[in-house]
Amino acid sequence: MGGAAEGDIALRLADEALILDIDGFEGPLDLLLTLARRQKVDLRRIPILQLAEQYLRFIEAARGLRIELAADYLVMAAWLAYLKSRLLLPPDPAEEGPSAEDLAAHLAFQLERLEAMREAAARLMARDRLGREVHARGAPEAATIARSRQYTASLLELMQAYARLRTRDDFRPYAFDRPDVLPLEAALERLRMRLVDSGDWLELAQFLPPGWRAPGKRRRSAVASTFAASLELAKQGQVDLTQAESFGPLRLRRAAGRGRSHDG
Amino acid sequence: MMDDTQDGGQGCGQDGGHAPAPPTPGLFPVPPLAEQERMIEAVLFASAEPVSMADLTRRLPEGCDVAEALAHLRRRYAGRGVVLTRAGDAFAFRTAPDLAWLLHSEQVEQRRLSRAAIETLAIIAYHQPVTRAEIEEIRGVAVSRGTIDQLLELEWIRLGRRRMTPGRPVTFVVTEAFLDHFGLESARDLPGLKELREAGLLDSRPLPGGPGAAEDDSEAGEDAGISPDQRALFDD
Amino acid sequence: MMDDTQDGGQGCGQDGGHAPAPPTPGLFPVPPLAEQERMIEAVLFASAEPVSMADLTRRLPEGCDVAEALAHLRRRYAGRGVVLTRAGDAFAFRTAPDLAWLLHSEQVEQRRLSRAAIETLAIIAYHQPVTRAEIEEIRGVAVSRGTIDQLLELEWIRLGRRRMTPGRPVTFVVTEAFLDHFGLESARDLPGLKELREAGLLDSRPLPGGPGAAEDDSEAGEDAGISPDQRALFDD
Repeated sequence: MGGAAEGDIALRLADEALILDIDGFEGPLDLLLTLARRQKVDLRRIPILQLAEQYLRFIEAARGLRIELAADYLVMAAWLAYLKSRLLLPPDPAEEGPSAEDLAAHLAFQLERLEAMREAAARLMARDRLGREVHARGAPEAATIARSRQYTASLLELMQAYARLRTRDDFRPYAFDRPDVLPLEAALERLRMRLVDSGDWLELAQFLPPGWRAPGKRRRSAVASTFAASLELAKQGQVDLTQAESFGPLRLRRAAGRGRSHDG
Repeated sequence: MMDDTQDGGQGCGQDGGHAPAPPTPGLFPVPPLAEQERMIEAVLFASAEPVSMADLTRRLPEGCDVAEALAHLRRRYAGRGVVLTRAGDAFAFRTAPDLAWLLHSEQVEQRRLSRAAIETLAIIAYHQPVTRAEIEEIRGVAVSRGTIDQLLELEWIRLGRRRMTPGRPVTFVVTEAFLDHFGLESARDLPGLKELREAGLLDSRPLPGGPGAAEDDSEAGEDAGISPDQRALFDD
Repeated sequence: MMDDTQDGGQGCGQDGGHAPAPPTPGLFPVPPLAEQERMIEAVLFASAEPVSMADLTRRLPEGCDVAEALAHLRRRYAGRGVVLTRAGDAFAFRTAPDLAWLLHSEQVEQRRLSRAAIETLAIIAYHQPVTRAEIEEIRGVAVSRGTIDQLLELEWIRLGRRRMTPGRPVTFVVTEAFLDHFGLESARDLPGLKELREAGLLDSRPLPGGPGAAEDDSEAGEDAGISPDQRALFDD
């Protein structure tokens, strides 16, 4: 029993070490492959059930450490949990689609294929390469061979030119829409900065950014955002709000005893 | 034979339009093979980039046996400090790899490729023609911005034919410049290609319901395995 | 002379850092003359400039007889398509003078296509057959005659059928030469906008609903999300 518990601890520590590397992984398949390699068995004979458990334990450990994982890691976890349950339960004859064994075999195939591609990539990069081990004529005598190369343009340039033209159209309506909305964050930021400058009562309208004051859509958005921002700051105790009468102008100032410390 | 002479005359007329007139074929005898060899030697030596068979044929006088002259030239340079290499349908002189140590000072600074770019390149080379969805299926992650551009910019990959499946996705294939860079005569010479294929690791084997089975793949369903395009690329 | 020996030793040490170790001078026998010839052949071939005798001596392993190897090499290339020439104290390979005509036509200046030309070309490739008015509508500016002429001259575009609309305007389509230059099998293989975006080929300008949009805005702070780029866009 004690031995098993120790083994668990060792595994948990190993998982935590992996979690620290999470940014280095290129997605869940990469992580699964790393876990599989740790088992030191032929990928073709990898026990998928065990691998699924390892992965799930890993995800749980990451959660325990309050590490935020990208959604695809969680999607994989959900799928592996499903696979695991299907592998453990007797097959349901009514169920359609691939069997649990087929799914497991496919995952093993994916891992093996990814590993094979990595090895192929390494072998490719290790070849004698032009400009490194092998060299072209250092002083070519003809400018080029093809006459059409008088003017050059690459496919990438061509596609980017097209994309530039076409997205300009896509972009326009969007560009007209967005600038009419003052984000709450921007309003908060502006309010905070202004309140440090002055401890006097100021009307809400005086906090509107330049360019947002003329009547119209932009002003409405700026007023709404600035109002929401002032409520937020009032909640945090950073500003005092006052309104002399119903529908009268809203005034605000830095909460007493705040901000002055900045001025010394 | 009569037609040959005819065609020769026409072909030459076109070529002559831009360039100091080459010896007009038909009027002059075809140069002897040794002379053809010299000409190809001069053209290939003068260019830093591989020259295609078609280009060589166009540039040499009508009636030359470019393939034969190339074979002679290749034998002549076998084992020399400079060797005749082939990349796809094009030929170039390159320094012998065993002399790399001597040419250290000629090394050009090469852009470092990210791991994602290297893997994507290998996947395109071994699985070509391959769609973006397939690359993502194999790597298990989305193709990130910049990866494909970088490979296109290096001119190591280009667009292949669209896949004849719903959505008709674009495909990627490797280029002659790729073959030249990695010292490969053709995509069939990729290291370990045969073993990978025999192990079934180059099959596209989508599994509906699996986490990696992208929508595009389930669509591809029918033509799983080696597409006709791929056959054409590797088996010719 | 003492300095030369010194340099030779250092050069070798550096080279040994990668690749099959070069014979360490003094410890290993001098390579045979044929091998020295190969080495000089490779160095001269790969160098962008003629290489001096002193340089060759420094780069080759200690004890090589550079003058003798050069003489051999020169004889080997005598009468070939490429010859070993001497200019002052330096050596280089040059095309045999009698074959200069083979290269003559290729001495052309390389220029990048203007932005107007590449945009026009892109529109023709994506929308062919397309009329001039349509090109102008997509580009938002008039297409100058020169741009179309340049593309016609490059033989990247040609005239297509006339459009059966009032005025029967001419249309433009891309040519085989275009496909050749851009490594395409057909213009239909060009990726569409959605594919360009998915492959990460669009520059990082935010797109409607794109994930980048929100971040860009919050960064702009005081300016309430209007970047200079955007301003330029709706001011024009």
